[in-house]
Amino acid sequence: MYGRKASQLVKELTGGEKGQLKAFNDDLFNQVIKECSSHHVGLQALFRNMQEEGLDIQTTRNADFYGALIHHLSLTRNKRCLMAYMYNRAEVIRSLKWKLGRVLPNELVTKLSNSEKEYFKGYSAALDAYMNEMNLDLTVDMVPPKDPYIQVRVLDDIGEVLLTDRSANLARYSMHFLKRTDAEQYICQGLMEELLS
Amino acid sequence: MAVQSEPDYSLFTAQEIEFVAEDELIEIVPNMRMDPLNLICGDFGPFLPQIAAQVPLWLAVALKKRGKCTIRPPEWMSVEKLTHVLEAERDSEREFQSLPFHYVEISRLLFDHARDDIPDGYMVRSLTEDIRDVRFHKVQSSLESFDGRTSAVQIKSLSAMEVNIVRPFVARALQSFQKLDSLLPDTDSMPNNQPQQADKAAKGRRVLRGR
Amino acid sequence: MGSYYDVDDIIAEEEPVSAVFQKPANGVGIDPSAEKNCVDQGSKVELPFWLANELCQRNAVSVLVPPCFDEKTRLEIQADPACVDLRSRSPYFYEFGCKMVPIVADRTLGFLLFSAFRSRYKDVLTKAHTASHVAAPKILSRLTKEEVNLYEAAQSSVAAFKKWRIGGRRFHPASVLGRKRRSEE
Amino acid sequence: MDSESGPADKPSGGAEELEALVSTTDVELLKRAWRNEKAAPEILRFETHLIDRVAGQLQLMEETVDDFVETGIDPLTVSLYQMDLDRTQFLLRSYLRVRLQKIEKFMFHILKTNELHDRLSKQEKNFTRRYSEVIGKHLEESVLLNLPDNYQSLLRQSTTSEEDDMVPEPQMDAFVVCRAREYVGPSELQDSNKSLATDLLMEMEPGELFFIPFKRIKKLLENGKVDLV
Repeated sequence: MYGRKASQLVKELTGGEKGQLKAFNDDLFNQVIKECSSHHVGLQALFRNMQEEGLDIQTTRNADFYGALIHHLSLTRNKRCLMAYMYNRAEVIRSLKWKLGRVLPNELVTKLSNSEKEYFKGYSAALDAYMNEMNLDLTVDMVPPKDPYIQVRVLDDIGEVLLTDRSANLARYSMHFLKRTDAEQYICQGLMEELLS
Repeated sequence: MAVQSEPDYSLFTAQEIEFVAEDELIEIVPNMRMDPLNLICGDFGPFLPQIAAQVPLWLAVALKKRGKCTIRPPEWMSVEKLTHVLEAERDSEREFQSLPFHYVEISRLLFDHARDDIPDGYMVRSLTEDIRDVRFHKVQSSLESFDGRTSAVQIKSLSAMEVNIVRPFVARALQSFQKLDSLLPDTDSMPNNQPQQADKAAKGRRVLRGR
Repeated sequence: MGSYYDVDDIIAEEEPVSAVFQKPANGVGIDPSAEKNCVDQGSKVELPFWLANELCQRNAVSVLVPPCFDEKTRLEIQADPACVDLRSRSPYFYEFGCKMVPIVADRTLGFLLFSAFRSRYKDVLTKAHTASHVAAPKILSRLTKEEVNLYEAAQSSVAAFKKWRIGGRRFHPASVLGRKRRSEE
Repeated sequence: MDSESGPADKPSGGAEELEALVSTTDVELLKRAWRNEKAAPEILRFETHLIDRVAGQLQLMEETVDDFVETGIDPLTVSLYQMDLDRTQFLLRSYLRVRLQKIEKFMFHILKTNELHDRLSKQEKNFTRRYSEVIGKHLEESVLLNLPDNYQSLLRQSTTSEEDDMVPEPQMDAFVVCRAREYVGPSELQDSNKSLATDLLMEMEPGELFFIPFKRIKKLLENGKVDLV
């Protein structure tokens, strides 16, 4: 049936946990694009028939017209599925910028199409530009604040870094008392964990 | 929508409701001397030993954590008052007793950080939890009695946290009802279209008048 | 149509509908019983809703009330609404039903949807607040997509509240990483 | 502090009376704007003046805290000032974030609706312009340019569409929780879909909470007669 593959593509967005991303399905995506072209070929052939018979496409309602209509509807359906696939993935990709910053871990990069990689860069740049104009980092303070400092344990070798108020050597398994906003991104990236007092 | 970038900022998290509650004023008794604080959220102090002062809850908790004050629990947080509230909640199937809008958050914050300042703390805590449970069951049963043909629902005496807990479900269900209701022929939708009460706290309220 | 990009709406429109062609159509391969690439007038073909709907609105096909809304379902819903396995009939029972109302002649469909939702909604609510995690899958298997959404909305807000009441960490690794979550939950 | 303080069930006065008792600070106003913005399905007017004032106060406070640190004021005082600063910062950030999220979601709807576009701040307008190019390019290169000519529009399914039938719009009939700040009569709560007679039954007393479709209180929210909770 027409549009079946397209709906399979959309179904790839469901299942799995919220906010997770499956690898971009190049193969299925391209098959749907191809199906669009073949609908277009079918549609044009039917319109040509009508024109050769000297019929007005606007007003004639014959079997050729209804065939063409079906191809047209299938094409818009496929378009909707393709667009929804990209659009909803884009939403998840945007959230990566918020959670992980400018540089994505390799395991995620491999799940993106080329256009999606460009999109991530473009979105990051647009958001950074906005934050610059506002002179405010919006990617921190995702949770209402309590104390200005929190205790953390480092889970990975982060090394020497410059924090807001000082520099620190964040060696694996070392414990620190850090400014909440400094620690937030590291925790989000899975590089640190919060210790409860 | 099946795939969502998380978090959905348009919902309030429990932490955000707590954050709002932390601005409620509460009385503390400092054990130290400190100059007035001229904060963005207002001016507080000066703080003198044994002289009670009104401060926002977050400030009270911060001082308490550092051993700089005791917190005076609000009036409603006593065994006597809460026993009364609990009994009244149990006695009435649908009515909700009036408690502060942020009673759930305030009591949790105080239990967590100032337990030693609450007389009969254990009792107070279990009473508060019982009250919350009774109220929650009431909310649930009033939700169950929706007839589905309402254009608005009144929830007069629910507290902030209670509203937040039922919000995702109620908003969604009401929208489904609204959509399905629009499929029905219009003739009999009139008589039921008044705002339905989820609670009947204040007797003689005017909401349903005029039929 | 729901929002153009709405995944659930798109999938709901894939539900099959039996359509009888009132007009013939050339050059299309959608009728498995046809020998050529065309559909004859009078042919009965199972179409996805998105296609049946548009063709119906242009009087090219007439549609039959899908079996998920048949008499048997109606009687079962009347008898014991909460126990009917609507999911196996259609995971998009309500959404699909709403979409069918304008194009089928059956005037009672709207009422069926409304009364089914009204009588099942209570049960969904009660179970969401009382069922244990072990019992959940069994209940969920009978519910439609929208009912599951409601169930999850109710359950997750209660769970979030309980988590807040217990307290604990305020900062967590991004779930998109799908790892390093051992210390949670 | 909070206009919500006191029993939820006060017999009279409610929000208005309480507000007269406490002078409303900019943080209070920001908190209200934040809550309304979070709860409303559509983007609300950017609170230009309020945000300017808050940003000014934040900067001043940051300088104050820095001074405190330098002059060796006791650490307790410093950390209390820091907490106050943090709380306001959070509100501001969260307010701006929820607006950005709506802009991203309803980008094309906002771009073609002057009334909505006018509600954005200057910086938000810049962001909208930049971001619409990014998402437009992405969708064009991956999907639209691969489709036949008549199907390449980002706004219309095909050239035969009579309107922009691809553009996501906020759900104005979504239910929100609102609280009246003053008495609201039936004529103000009219529901265009229902007959007037049914609306005569509905009114709101100050402080009362309702679940209600957003479109029915949209005007009241703009006039400051109700708040979203």
